[in-house]
Amino acid sequence: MSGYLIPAVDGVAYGLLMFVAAAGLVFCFGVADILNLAHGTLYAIGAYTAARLADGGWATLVLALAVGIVAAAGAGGLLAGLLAPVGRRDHLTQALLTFGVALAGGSLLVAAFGPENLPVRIPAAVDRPVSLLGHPYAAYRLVFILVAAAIAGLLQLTVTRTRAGMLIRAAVDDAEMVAALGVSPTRIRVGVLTAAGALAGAAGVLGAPIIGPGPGTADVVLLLSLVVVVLGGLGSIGGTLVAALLVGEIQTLGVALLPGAAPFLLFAAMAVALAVRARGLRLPVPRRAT
Amino acid sequence: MTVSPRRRVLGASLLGVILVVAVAVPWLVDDYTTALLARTLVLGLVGVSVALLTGVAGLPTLGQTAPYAAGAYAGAVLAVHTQSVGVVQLLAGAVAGAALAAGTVPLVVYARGVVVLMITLAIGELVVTAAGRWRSVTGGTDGLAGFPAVRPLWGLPVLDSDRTRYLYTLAVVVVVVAVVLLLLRTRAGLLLTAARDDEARLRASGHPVTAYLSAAYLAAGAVAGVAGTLLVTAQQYVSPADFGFDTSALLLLGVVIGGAASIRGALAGAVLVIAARDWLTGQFPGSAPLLLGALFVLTAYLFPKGVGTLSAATAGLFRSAAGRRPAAAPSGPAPAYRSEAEG
Amino acid sequence: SGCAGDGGGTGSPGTIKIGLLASLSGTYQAVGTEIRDGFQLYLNNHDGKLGGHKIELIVADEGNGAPTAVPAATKLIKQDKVRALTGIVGGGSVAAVYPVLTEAKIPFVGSNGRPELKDVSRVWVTSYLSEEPGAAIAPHVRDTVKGPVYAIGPDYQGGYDELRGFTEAFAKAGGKLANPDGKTRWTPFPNTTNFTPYFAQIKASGAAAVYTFYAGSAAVDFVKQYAQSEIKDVPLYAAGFLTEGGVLNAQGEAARNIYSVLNYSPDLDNAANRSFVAAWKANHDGSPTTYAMASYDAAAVLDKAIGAAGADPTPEKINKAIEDLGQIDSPRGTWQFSKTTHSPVQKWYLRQVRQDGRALSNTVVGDLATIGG
Amino acid sequence: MLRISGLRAGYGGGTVLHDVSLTVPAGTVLAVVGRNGAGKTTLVHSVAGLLRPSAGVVEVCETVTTGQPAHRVARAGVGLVPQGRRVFSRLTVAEHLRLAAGSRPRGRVADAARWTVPRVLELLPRLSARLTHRGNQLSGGEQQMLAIARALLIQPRVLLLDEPSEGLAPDLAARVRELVAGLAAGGLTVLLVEQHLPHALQVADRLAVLDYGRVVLDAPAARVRADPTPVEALLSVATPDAATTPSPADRGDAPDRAVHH
Amino acid sequence: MTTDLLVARALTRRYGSLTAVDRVDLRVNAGERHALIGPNGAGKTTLLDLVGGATRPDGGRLHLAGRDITRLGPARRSRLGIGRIHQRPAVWPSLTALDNVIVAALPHRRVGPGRFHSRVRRPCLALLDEVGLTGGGTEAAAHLSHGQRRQLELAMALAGRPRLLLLDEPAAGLSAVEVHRLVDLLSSLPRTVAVLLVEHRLDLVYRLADRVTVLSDGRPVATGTPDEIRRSAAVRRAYAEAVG
Ligand SMILES: Nc1ncnc2c1ncn2[C@@H]1O[C@H](COP(=O)(O)OP(=O)(O)OP(=O)(O)O)[C@@H](O)[C@H]1O
Ligand SMILES: Nc1ncnc2c1ncn2[C@@H]1O[C@H](COP(=O)(O)OP(=O)(O)OP(=O)(O)O)[C@@H](O)[C@H]1O
Ligand SMILES: [Mg+2]
Ligand SMILES: [Mg+2]
Repeated sequence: MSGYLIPAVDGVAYGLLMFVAAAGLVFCFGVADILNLAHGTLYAIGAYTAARLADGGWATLVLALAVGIVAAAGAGGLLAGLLAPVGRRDHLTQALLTFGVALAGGSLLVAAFGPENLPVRIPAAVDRPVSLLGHPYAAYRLVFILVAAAIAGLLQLTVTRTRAGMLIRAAVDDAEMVAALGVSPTRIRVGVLTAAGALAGAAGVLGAPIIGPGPGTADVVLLLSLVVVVLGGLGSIGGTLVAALLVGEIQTLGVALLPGAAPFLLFAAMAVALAVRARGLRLPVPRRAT
Repeated sequence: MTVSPRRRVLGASLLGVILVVAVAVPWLVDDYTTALLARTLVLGLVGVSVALLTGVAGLPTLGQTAPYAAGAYAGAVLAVHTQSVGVVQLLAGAVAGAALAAGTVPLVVYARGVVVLMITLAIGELVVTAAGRWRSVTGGTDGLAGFPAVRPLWGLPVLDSDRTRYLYTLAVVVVVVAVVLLLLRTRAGLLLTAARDDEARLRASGHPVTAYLSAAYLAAGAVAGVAGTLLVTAQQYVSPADFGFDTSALLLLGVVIGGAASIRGALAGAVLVIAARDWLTGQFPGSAPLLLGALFVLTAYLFPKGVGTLSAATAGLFRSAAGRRPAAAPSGPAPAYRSEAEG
Repeated sequence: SGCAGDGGGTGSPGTIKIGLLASLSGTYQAVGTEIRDGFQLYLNNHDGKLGGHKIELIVADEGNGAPTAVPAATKLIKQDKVRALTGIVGGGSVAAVYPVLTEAKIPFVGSNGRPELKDVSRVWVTSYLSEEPGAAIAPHVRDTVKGPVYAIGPDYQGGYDELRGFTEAFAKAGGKLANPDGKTRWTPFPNTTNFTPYFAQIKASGAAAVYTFYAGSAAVDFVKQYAQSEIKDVPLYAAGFLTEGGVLNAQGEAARNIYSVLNYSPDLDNAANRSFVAAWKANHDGSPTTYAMASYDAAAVLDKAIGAAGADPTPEKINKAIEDLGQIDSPRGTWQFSKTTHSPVQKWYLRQVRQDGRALSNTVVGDLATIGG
Repeated sequence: MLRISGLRAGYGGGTVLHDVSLTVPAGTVLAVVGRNGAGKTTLVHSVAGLLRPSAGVVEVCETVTTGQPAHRVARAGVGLVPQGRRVFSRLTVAEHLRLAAGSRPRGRVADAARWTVPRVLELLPRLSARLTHRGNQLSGGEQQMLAIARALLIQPRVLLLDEPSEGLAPDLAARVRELVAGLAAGGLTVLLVEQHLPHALQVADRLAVLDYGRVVLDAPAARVRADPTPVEALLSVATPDAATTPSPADRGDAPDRAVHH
Repeated sequence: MTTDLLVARALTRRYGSLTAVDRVDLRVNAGERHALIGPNGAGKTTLLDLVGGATRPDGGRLHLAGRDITRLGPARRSRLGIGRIHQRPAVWPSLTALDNVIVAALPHRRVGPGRFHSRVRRPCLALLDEVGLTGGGTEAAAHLSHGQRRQLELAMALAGRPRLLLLDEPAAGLSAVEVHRLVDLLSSLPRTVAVLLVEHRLDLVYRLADRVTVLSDGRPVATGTPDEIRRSAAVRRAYAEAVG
C-alpha cells in the first residue's frame, strides 16, 4: 500500500507543476480563446534564462525569474504583433502562425543555447530530498504546491473579478461589440499574449529544474499544456486545475498501478474522458438557436 | 455549387495542364525528385482526408495518421506475405483505414472543435504506440522494409523503378481525389457543409447529423487507408515514425494553407508543405525548421484568402465546442446562441 | 576503365563525393552534430582527403527520424550520387534508408544506429550493436552486486535491444532480476518525464542495483530524479549513453558515481586517442564523445578502403575494400569488423562518473570483455 | 450632432450604400425606414466604424470619424444598439452593466443626464431580476433590453439604434420609444432604424427612407405624419431594376393592411 | 380528441431555480392557428424549444398525433412533421439561399437522382419566391440582411412540408411589405398545417390566430379566441406587470 503513497503525492506535485507550466496557455487559449502553439517556446525562454542566470543562490533565482518573465512577456507581445495583421482570427490561422513561430523560435533558441540539455542550479536549501512520511522526496517539487495555488488564485480573480477579465471574456464572444464599448480589441489581444508570455516565462524559470531547457522542452510543455487545458474544459480555471491533477495522477499513480499499460494510459484516458464529456453534452442538444 | 461556365472551362483546362505536367514530370527530373514527389503525393492524399474532415465536415483532425497507419500496415502485411497486386492491396488498405475509423467513431463524432483535435491526436498517438510495440506485424519502431515489387493489376508488369512507382501513385491519387470530389458535388457535400455551419439547425430540419459525420469519418478513414498502402509502394518502407505527431501537424497546417474547404486546395497545401519540408531539409541541412517556420508565418500573410476561406467556415465550429457563438461576420449580426452546455 | 563518370557525379577529376546523414535539427541534434564534427575532424586532419582522393563531403539533415531521413538520403544517393554514405543517428532512420541504399548499391559506413537487417553485405557500422553494452557489463554486475538487479528502460526498439543484451547475458551468468515478473520494466518513450512511480516500484522490489539505458533528455530526467528519490543509494549501472556527452553536464551532481559501460572514454591511454582528443579539444569545448569517435573511425575506415580501392574507387570497389580491411587503429583501441554482422569486435570499458578537475567526467575504472559481431 | 455625407459602403466589392447624405442635429431623432436589405444596418455599421466606407465622410460632433476603428468612434461618443442584440454570451447581465458603465468616453456628461446602473435598471426592471444570468441565458426580449442598457451606459452623445424594439413586448416597445424621445429632448442625437412606420413617426423629428442603398426620401416627420401616403408608397413599391427583392405581386392593397392595428 | 395534433401535458423546464416553463398544458388541433403571446421572458421560446426538441423537459409529456414524442430528438420530430423558425434566424451561412431550402427539404422528399430537379429544386425555388426572396437564391446566406434571413428560414421551414409549424416571432424585423406578404402566406397555408405562432405584434396575432394562449412567468394564464383574449383583464395584467 505505502508503495503507492509516494506516487500519489507525486501525482499531486507533478499535476501542479503541469498546471503551472500550462498557466500561460490556460490564460490565452482557455480564457481568451487565442490558440498559441508557441506556448512551449515561451516556457523554454524562461527555462533557458534560468539555466543561464541561476547559479544556485536565491538572488540569482529571483533575477532569473524577473528576466525570464520580461523576456517571455516580450516574446508574447511580439507574437501578438505578428497575429495582428492577419485578417481572420480563427484557431486554424492562429495555429499556423504560432506553430511557425514555435518552429523558428525553437531553432533560434537551439542556435543560441546549443543543442544540449542545459543544467539548472537551484538553491541548495530546496535542492535535496526531504522526508515525506518517512520517504525521501524531492523538496523542490513541493514548491509547486504554493506556486500553483498562487497562479490559480490570481488567474481566477483576474478573470472573474476585474474589468480586464470581463473585457477578455467579452472579446471572445464578440470583439466588435467590445470595440463598440470603446475598447480596442487589438489592445486586449496584445495584453493577453503579453500576460500569457509572462506566465509561461515564470513557469519556465521555476519549472526548469524539473522540465529543463533543451531542444525537446517546448514540445513537451506544449503537448502537456494542451492536454491539460482542453481536458480542463477550455476556460475554467478550476477545471484546468482538476485536469492537471488528474493527468498528474495518471502519469504517476496510474503508471504505478498499471505499469503494463503505461504507454497508453495518458492518451487513452484523455480520449475517453473528452469523448464521454462531449457525448454527455451533445445528447440533450446543447445549443439552442433562439 | 454555382460556377459560371467560363470559369468551369478555365478550371478544366488548368486541371488538364496540371495533369499533363504531373505525368511528364519523371522524364523531366532526376530519380531523387521523382521519388520525393511520389511520397509527397501520398501525403497529399492523406491531406485530402484531413481536409474532408477539417474543412468540409468541420471535424478538425490530428489523427488521420491512425487510419493511414492501418492502411499502410495492412498493405505491407499483404505485400510481404501473399499479395503483390496493387488494387488488392489498396482495397485492403481502404478497408483497414475505414475499420480503424469505425472503431473510433464514437470517440470522435460527438465532439467539436479543439476537443476533436485533442481526441484525434490521442487516437493517432495510441495507434503509433501500438504499432511500435506490435513487433510481429509491424516490425516495431525499426519498421518494415524489403517488400516485393507491386504489380498494379493482374497481368501487368511489376513496378521496379522510381518512375513507374510515381506514375502508379499519381494514378491512384488522381482516381481517389476524383471520386472524393464527385461525391462532394452530390448532396453529401451540401449536407456536410450545412452540418459544419450549424448542426443544430440541420437536426431541426430532420437530418441525422451524427450519421452524416460518422459516414464522413469512415470515408476519410478509407482515403487515408488507401494513402497508407500507397506509402508502402512509394517509399518501400514503413515505420511508426511515418505516422507520428509531426506528420499530423504538418498535414493539418498544409490543409490550412491550402485554404481547403476545397479538397484541391488541401491537396495542394499538403503537397506544398511536405515538399517544402523535404526540400528544405535537403538543401539547408539543420536550418529546415527555421525556414519552414518562417514559411508558415509568411503564408498566413501572403495568402490570406487561402487561409481565410477555411477559417471563416471552421471558426464557428471551433467556437461551438465551447458553446460559444460563431464569430460575427464583419457586417451582419450573428446569432447569439444560448447554450445549456455552459450552464 | 571506361566508367569513370559512372558513380562519380560532376565533381572535379579525382574528387569523390561522400554523403553524411545526421540529425542537425530536432531531438537528436546534439548527437548529430558530434557525428558530423567527428567526420569533419578526420578530414581536416588529412588535408580533406581520404585514400588519396579529395573528398567532397555532402551533409544532409536526418531530422527527427525516418520521415525526414528518407528524403534526405534519397537526395544524397540519387541526386548527389555519393559513392558512400555515412552517419545516421537513429536505428529507425537506417532501416528506413536501407531500401534506397540497397537499390542504389551504395556502401554505408554508419557511425551510430544499426537496426536488425536481413542482408548487411553493404552495411557497416563503426559503433556497436545495441545488445553489446549490456552483454559486456552483465558478468561484471553479476559478480559485484550482491542481490537481484532491477532492469528498466525506454519503450522503443533501441531500449528493447539494449536491455535484452543485458538481461540475457545476466541470466546466462546466473544473475537474477529484481523485477517482480522477471521482465524488464518499460517506460513510455518519449513521453515519460516523471520517473518517480518507477522508483517506488524499484524500492518495493528490494533490488540491490539497477541497470538501465536512457539517452538524451530522458537520461537527464532519470538521473536527476533518481538522485532525489528513495532509491538514491541503490547503485546504478547503465549503458554508457546515460551519462555520455552533454547530458552529463545537465545532470550535474546527480550523476556522481553512476557506473556505465561503453566502448570509449576520452581518458583512454593510447596514442591514437591522445591525438584525437587533442585535435578535438582544439576545436570544441569539452571532450569528444563515443559518437564523435565512431564517426571519426568511419572516416578512417573510408580512408583505408578508398585507398585500397584503386584509382577509380566505385561504390562496389569501396565496399569490397572495406570487407578486406582487417585491424583498424582507433582512439578506442584497435578493432575490426565482424565478418557476420559488419560491426566492430571491440573492447568494452567500465566507467564511473567522478570528479575530474573541476568537472565531473566518465573515468575508466576497468576493462570489460572484448565482444562484438 | 451627426453628419453623413456622400457615404458609399458595401461588402467585398459590392456596393450597398450609394452616396448617402444625412444630417441629424443634436437633440433630434432621425428615423430610417426601408425594406429588408435596403442597407439600413450597413448604414449604421458604417457610422459606428464596424464597416469601413469606401467613400464619404461621417462626422460626429464636429469630429470626422470616417475610417476610424470602432473603438475610437465609440470613444467619440457613439453608442450602438446593434441589430440582433449581440450581447456577450459569457458575461452575466451584471457584468455587462459594470463593463459598459466603466468605459470612459471622451467628453463630459452632466451628472443629471448620466446613466447609472440603478437608473438603467429602473428603466428596464426585468433586467434586475436577471442580473446573474449570462447573455446566452436570456430570452430574446431580455437580450434586447440588455443591448439597450449597454449602449446607454457608455454615456453616448450620439445613439445608433438598429431596430431596438425587435422582440420586445408591445408595451415595452412603447416604453423604448418614450425613452428615445426623452433622450433626444435631453440633447442626444439619435439615429433610429425602425421598420414599423407608425412607430417611427411617433418619435422621429425627421424621416429618411432608404431604398436599394439610396436615400429616396428625407423629410420632416411632421410632414409625413400629415400625409403618409408617399412614404407608404415608397415602402411597398420596388424599383423596377430590383436585383434581389423585386416587387411583390400584391402591392396594390399592401400599405394599410400591413401597418394598421 | 382525434383532431388533437399536439398535446402537451404538464410540460416543465427549469433553469436552475428559475422555472421557465411551468406545468404547461397545451393542445393544438390539426390545422389550427394557435398563437402564444406573453411578456418578454414568459417562456414562449422555451416552450417552442420543448416542442421542437431543442431542449428536453424536466417534466411532463408531449404527444404528436397520438404518439409520445417526449424522448425523441429534434431530427426525429422534424421528420414526424414539426417545422420551425427561430427567434434569431438560423440558416446555413456558407450555402446559397436556394441550397438552404433544398437541404431543409431533403429529409422530407425522398426522390431518385433523376427527379431531383422537378421534385426538389423547382419547388424550393418557388418557395423562395413565395416568401419574397427571388433572384434564384444564388446569394450566400451569409450575405443576406437580417430580415432576408428570416424570410429564408420561413421558406426552409415550409420546405419540410410540416404538419405543425412553430414560428417564433416571424414578423420581427420584417418591413411593411414583407409583413404583409407573411400574413398572406400564413393565411393561405392549407388547413393541413397547424401553426403555433409566437408573436409580439398583436395585430397580426388577432388576425391570424384561431386561438390564443397567454403565457406569463412560464404559466398559461388564459386561452381563448382572439376576441376573448383582447377583452381579458388577466391578459392586460400579465402584460402590464412585465412593464412594471
Ligand atoms: N456580410 C455581407 N456580405 C455581403 N452582402 C451583405 C452582407 N450583409 C448584408 N449584405 C447585403 O447588403 C444589403 C443591405 O443589407 P443590410 O443588412 O444593410 O440591410 P437592412 O436594411 O438592414 O435589412 P434588414 O431590414 O433586413 O435588417 C443586402 O442586400 C444584403 O444582402
Ligand atoms: N439557458 C438558459 N439558462 C437560464 N435561463 C434561461 C435559459 N434560457 C432561457 N432562460 C430564461 O427563461 C425565461 C424564458 O425564456 P424564453 O426565451 O422562453 O422567453 P420568451 O417568452 O421567448 O421571451 P421573449 O419574448 O423575450 O423572447 C427567461 O426569463 C430566460 O431568462
Ligand atoms: Mg438591418
Ligand atoms: Mg422568445
